[in-house]
Amino acid sequence: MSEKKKIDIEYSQLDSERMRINVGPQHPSTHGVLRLEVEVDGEIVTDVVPHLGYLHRSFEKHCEYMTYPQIIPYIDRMDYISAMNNEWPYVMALEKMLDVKVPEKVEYLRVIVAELNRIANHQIAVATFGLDAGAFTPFLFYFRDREYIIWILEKLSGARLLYNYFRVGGVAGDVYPTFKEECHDVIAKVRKTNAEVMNLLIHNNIFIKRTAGVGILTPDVAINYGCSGPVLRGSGMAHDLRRDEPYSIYDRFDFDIPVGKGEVGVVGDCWNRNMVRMHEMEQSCRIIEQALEQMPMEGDVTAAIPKRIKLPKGEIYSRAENPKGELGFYIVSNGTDKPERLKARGPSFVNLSVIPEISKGYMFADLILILGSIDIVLGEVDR
Amino acid sequence: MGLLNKLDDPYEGGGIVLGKVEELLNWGRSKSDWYLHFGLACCAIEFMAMNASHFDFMRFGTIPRTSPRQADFIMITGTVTFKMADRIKILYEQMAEPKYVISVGSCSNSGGPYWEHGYHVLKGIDQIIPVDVYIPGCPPRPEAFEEGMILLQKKISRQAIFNKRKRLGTE
Amino acid sequence: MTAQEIFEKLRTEAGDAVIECVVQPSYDPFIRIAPQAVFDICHSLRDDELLAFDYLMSLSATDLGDDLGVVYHLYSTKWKHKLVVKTQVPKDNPVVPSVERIWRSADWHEREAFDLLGVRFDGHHNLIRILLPYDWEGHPLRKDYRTPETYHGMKV
Amino acid sequence: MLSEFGIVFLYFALGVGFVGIALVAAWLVRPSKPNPIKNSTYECGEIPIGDSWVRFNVRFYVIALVFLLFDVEIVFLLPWALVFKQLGWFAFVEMILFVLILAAGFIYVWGKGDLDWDKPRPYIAKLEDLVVGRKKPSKL
Repeated sequence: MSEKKKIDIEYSQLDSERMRINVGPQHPSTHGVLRLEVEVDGEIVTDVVPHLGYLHRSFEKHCEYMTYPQIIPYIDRMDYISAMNNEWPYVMALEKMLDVKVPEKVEYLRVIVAELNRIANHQIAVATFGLDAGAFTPFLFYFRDREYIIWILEKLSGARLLYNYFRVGGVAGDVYPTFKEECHDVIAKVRKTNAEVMNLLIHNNIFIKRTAGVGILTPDVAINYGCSGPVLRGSGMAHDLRRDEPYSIYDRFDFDIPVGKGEVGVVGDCWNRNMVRMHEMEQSCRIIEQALEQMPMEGDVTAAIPKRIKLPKGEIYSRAENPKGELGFYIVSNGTDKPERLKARGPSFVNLSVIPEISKGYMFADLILILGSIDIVLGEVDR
Repeated sequence: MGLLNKLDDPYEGGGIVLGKVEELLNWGRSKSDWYLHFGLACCAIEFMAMNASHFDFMRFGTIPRTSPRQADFIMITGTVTFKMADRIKILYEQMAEPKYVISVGSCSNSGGPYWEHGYHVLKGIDQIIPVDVYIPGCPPRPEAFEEGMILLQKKISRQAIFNKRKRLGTE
Repeated sequence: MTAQEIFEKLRTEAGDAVIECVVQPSYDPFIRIAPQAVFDICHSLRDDELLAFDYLMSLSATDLGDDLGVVYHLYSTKWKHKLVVKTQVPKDNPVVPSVERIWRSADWHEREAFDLLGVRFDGHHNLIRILLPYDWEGHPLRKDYRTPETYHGMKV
Repeated sequence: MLSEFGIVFLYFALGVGFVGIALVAAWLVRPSKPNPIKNSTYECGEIPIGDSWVRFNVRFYVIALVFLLFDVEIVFLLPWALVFKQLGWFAFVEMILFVLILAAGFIYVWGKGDLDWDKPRPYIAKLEDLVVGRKKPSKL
């Protein structure tokens, strides 16, 4: 009797056509106006093509017409979630070119304000990441706490979101009397909420099942793609400008660089990137506390601001550790008070270019999670 | 039975509310209009803070809807670039009829800080879609969002549905 | 290693393709190289054990009047040193070999340089506009750029 | 007096009427200004690329069949469940037999693997196939 051939058709061998879907500019979870053209086979993502430029506001063209101090509000509007950190590399570059000596009090104030903004940025990052995974409560917890931070920054600079607070050689507004107490109790609140969200969301079994082992990015691919910030540190690479290239007075504080260790899932997956952000909030609290103790209270913050800023002819590239990664400014000056060319290297723009590599083969819902774990903001991607 | 003898104090124990059908319809429409959930730029972050528990945008009866088919009004929160303008035109057309537009922030009102050299920025959303309420500010404070929302509700509740002459007057 | 030592090292290897090393006040020290040797020099910059520039910080294009300049900012995560490499191409045929195959982060930076300044990178797998709409004419960051009157019927 | 089926018809007419009035009233009152863009499919503000009538994987069809099968089983179970007390032992055993036959079918389908869904096959990017080789370049 002829040997009955066992027909075992593996489902994936049955070729089915692929459908192209637009996770388009108007989508609840693209963190802004980003279009992902996704090629889907059933439910498995086979290819992702990001389309950018929906928020390209011609920032670099503006820089050629604006004088140096006038550019600071435009820089705020690049990464509008952490506006204070944006201004720092730009202002440092100008101070290095003009070699302006920044008073101690201003340096401490800049560190405190930048770290507060880093906490606010990570709060939004973890909150929207929880939203992408379907958890709504951390969003409400974190936005309630972010309001406390926003009120402090509002009392300092007058604005809630886009501060225009840094000046070359100083800062705009001085410290108000109850600044230290409010910072301390905001840090206490942030720590309490972090502890709550740690076991509410981060160690929640459903969240772990959804995010562990998804979107794995190996360190050498991350470096080659130029990733930085929590995306690179989530893959186990301890590269942080505040430690490797200490700018301003970061060498006076002792804090450690959280790195994805893979307690849950694989190193370099969504869960570890998110865990790095949670730890970084704790490290920022430590930095703020040390800065508050050592901060000299006397001295005028606007003393060292030069009246007229006219840069000598030259070029400079300065970078700083933004909450989303390494923000760099390449300024070409031709001796007048307007830059000839200013190129902004935004961390979100570079981190986003990894998406096509790390989202192949996952379910469609995981693609949304991978995008949330990269934590991009479109103002910086499209500039 | 003397139902109408309580005419001068209609709510005192009577439980009967007299009014036009328009007012009833407009009351229903204005107090529960859902908006199309999408954010463009910095105003969207203020809008998220607005949606969170501290400012609680939902007390105006608004629910974020992600598809234009179920949205009553659209909030343009952020800078409108040309590449995005075509998409917003499509989204606006795909919304179901009585639809309204709130333009949030000086970027979508008039191009904002990008009006002078913004070669890729649309100078004001009213060039492509009719706008009902403008909210100034860059980004506007959440309280300004609430004022914009109240203005929209006032506009909706003043609309006349059946009386053609009145509708042309107040539109 | 400072820029001068790297310059000597490259000078011995690449010969005259490495034109000069400029160290001036208020300038980041940079090395100027000939455009056609970009790929080989960058390849050796990345793979050489002593240099190990495995992190391309940023690739930017600048308009230098009658030339278009391309600037590479490199960083080494191993030796923690930085380097700036510059090259210039005439404006009428601005062609630079693409380094996309050496550092993947150059892919989008080159597309943006092409989009905003019109520098063409040959060897790039899909050199199309990245920020501006695909049917936009002109390259906005050039000094002689005149913004169009209308786009899709909307006034610019 | 209305017959048994008269009541069923009345019940049916009431249902259709209730839904019909609501739909017709809505159709009368709502404003309708159709235009080509409004009627096009909504895809996040984009013009859709390609169409959605593609050849799906066959597992979606198999799952639909298996669902239909067990749905019909429930339709038979429902009336029986109402009156199985009066029907006595015989009807009870008969229905259990019916359920067992279908359970055998279910086990077969499960064993054959028609029910296990498509597992994600993550592809982890390796640097070698992305960039030019890592070996030291020959003398330039």
